[in-house]
Amino acid sequence: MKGAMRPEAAAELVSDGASLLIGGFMAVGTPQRMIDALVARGVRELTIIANDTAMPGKGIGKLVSAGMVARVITSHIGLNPETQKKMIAGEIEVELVPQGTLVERIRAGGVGLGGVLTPTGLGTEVEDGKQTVEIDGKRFLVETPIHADFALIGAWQADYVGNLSYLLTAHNFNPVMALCGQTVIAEPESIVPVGVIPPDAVKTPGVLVDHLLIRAG
Amino acid sequence: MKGAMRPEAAAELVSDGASLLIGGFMAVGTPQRMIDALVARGVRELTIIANDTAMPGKGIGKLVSAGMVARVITSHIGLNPETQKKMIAGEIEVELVPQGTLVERIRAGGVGLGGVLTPTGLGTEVEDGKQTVEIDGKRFLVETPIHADFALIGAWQADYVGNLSYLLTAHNFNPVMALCGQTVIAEPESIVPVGVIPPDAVKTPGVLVDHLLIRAG
Amino acid sequence: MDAKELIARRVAREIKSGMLVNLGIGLPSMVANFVPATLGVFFQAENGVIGLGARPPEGMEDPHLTDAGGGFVSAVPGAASIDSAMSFGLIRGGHLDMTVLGGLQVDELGHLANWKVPGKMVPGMGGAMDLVTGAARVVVAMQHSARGQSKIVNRCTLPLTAQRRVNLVVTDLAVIEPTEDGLVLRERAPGVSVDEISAATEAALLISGDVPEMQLH
Amino acid sequence: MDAKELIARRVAREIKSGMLVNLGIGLPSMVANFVPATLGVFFQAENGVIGLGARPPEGMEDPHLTDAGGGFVSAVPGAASIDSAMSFGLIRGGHLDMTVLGGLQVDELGHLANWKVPGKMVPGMGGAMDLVTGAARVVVAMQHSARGQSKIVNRCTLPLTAQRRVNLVVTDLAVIEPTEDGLVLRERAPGVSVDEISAATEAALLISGDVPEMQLH
Repeated sequence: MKGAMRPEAAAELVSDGASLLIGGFMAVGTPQRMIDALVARGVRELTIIANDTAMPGKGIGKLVSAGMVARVITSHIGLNPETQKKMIAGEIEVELVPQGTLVERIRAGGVGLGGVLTPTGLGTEVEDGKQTVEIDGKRFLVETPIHADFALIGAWQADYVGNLSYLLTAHNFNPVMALCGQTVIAEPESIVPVGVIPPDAVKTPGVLVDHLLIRAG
Repeated sequence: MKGAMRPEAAAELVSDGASLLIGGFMAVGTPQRMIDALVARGVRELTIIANDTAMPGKGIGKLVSAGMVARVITSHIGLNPETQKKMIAGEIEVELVPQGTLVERIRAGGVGLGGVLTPTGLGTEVEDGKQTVEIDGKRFLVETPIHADFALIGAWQADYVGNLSYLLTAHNFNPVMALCGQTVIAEPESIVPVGVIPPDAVKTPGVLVDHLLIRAG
Repeated sequence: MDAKELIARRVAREIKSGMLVNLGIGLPSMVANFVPATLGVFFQAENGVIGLGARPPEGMEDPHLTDAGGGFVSAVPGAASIDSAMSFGLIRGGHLDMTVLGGLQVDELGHLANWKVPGKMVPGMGGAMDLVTGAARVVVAMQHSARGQSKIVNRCTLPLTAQRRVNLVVTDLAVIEPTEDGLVLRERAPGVSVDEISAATEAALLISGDVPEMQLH
Repeated sequence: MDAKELIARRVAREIKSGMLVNLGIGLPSMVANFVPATLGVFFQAENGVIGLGARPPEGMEDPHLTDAGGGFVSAVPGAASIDSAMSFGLIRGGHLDMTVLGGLQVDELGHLANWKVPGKMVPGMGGAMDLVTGAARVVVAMQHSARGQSKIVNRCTLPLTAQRRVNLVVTDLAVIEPTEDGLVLRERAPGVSVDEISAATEAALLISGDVPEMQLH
């Protein structure tokens, strides 16, 4: 059984230089109150691992605009011109990873695999500097696991065991990232009593979740 | 939109020598009517990929007892003495695979990965003859994907799009196997009209399912 | 009819009954408007839904249901929510029948470049590398030229998206099929001559017999 | 008290508040009976549930809710259904706080053998290799001897389950902790002397000072 904490208290857990997995896809499914609390706290030199950096003023875009981000591992920054500008100016280091590879690298980190072999990226810049392995006469890239200090998860319902469910396209990276963060902080839209989420509707078992944010004021 | 077929018609699709992924764990979640139809049809020399071979007279145990199985890729045969006896007599070839490796190998086959790197089995018989890869100074076994002609899936609800949901411990290998079979045949306990299973309750999207068995008589 | 609508209407004819199709953001997403509902096609948005439907009426949008560009969408009956691991499992695993993507360049080898203009524009590959690597059929939907320059080139000068040969290129001037022998000119846009197409194309085109006019949906 | 109950009661004391614990089939599964409900422990059954509860009253069993041995169980409030990929993701990824497994042999290196007696009994490793590789803490619960032979040996003669040193061995005679220096005798069973334990043990035991009697739950 877990208590639920205020976003400001959760943001206190995050120090300068921390690495954060942040759920969401173009800010859909991103834990918004947690991000606002991080901006208010003003931590610096963060490494962000996320599908995208949303757009200025939205979701992860707020962290970028606030100058809190040193490094991003992501698949797409096309809709956030600020990220592109800061990258070109050398203020943010950006590692671009194919989306399907990104999710498998995070999953590998979460489920104790040493990596996965994927055909994606072969014969492209993504192959540069990477180990390859041949299986049954076919070449594959060795893609290594991602680990991070925190996973910040946007969810739909939670209970006080920490079980989480998600809605529609707000699933995206959240269930996989919840496997992977050293400390997992979940921001649900609502919290229901234990036993109310049916076992078959739980997408992230509560044993993975360290902290829950309280309901929105 | 898919029609639903009788188990006997589905069994007709399976020829001698076929490889079958079969869902279930000690026969829980195993497509029972499909297995009975296969026994009635009497196909031979099957390769079965499944967590276990259940026990005599139950689930996959029926295929073993009927002498229809030439090869098994599985994690556990301890509760089926017939499988052990036939293995020792050389009548069935058994490849034993750690359960977590088995599910990742099936998943890899289904999601287009060339394999996964796992620490499981290092320093044991499971390592014999396998490629290893070093990642950040740690050794991992390269475990290769499994592919099969058919996946036979036991599900709870289906709709006529082929969407599937599962109950409790009857999930087990089913959702992962549904990603992997060349032809996927699902045996649901009930079939409901399209639109009745909420999108968030679908565990196997219908696009993966080729054939549905009609409801039980 | 403007160039984009022409392209979208022609691409729509490639989509057959019962297919699972992924449409990229921008021009490719317009294709859905011209696919007859009677075909029973399922559209996948890689951010997390199979069974993407039209934008809902004003006031009925839901922030948990968007396409990969972040635009509001609806879900058709039989839709399924999927997380990013499942989404790219379907894509990489060959379960996706067709993807339609925008392009910056396609060359005589059928290689596509569509994610980076070094030093100028680096949106990132998003899901494109997985889509081109994994989809059963890859259709590129793009304008024939940009700023007076042919986008059908001898060899891509921009970074490749994958080493796979795409299946079809549809532009406002032509339908071109990359083959082992080179780029075959299959169709002309209405009112456009073969000579006009050749003149507007950097790459060599293979032309045999009469080249018919595009049929449009 | 019989030997098995003694072992189960002693192992139960290793389980702390809020842990996620996996109990093997057979003797280890008895441990749950002696863990106070007030601890808020979650038991995982690797076949697919977190929050395993006691066997339900007669007539209320459900064929979709069983433990890894196929026996009927119940689900506690806050339970979650998991498929095999998630189940072993939790195990391999280090999310499981403790596993309790049976053993055939444990040796001076702390290596466990528990899945095969070549030529005689080949049940398969099931989930044991992943559990021993991945669980934060591995406790072996087994009889000290079988057919007059010590199961605590110099070097395992049976095939290993993993190369990882297990954390604790609990038998009907003793509690033994494998360490870098060797097997440390931590506790004696009630009424059993250190000399009796040494005499019944093939491996050398490290003994320093008074060896206390086991405390039992």
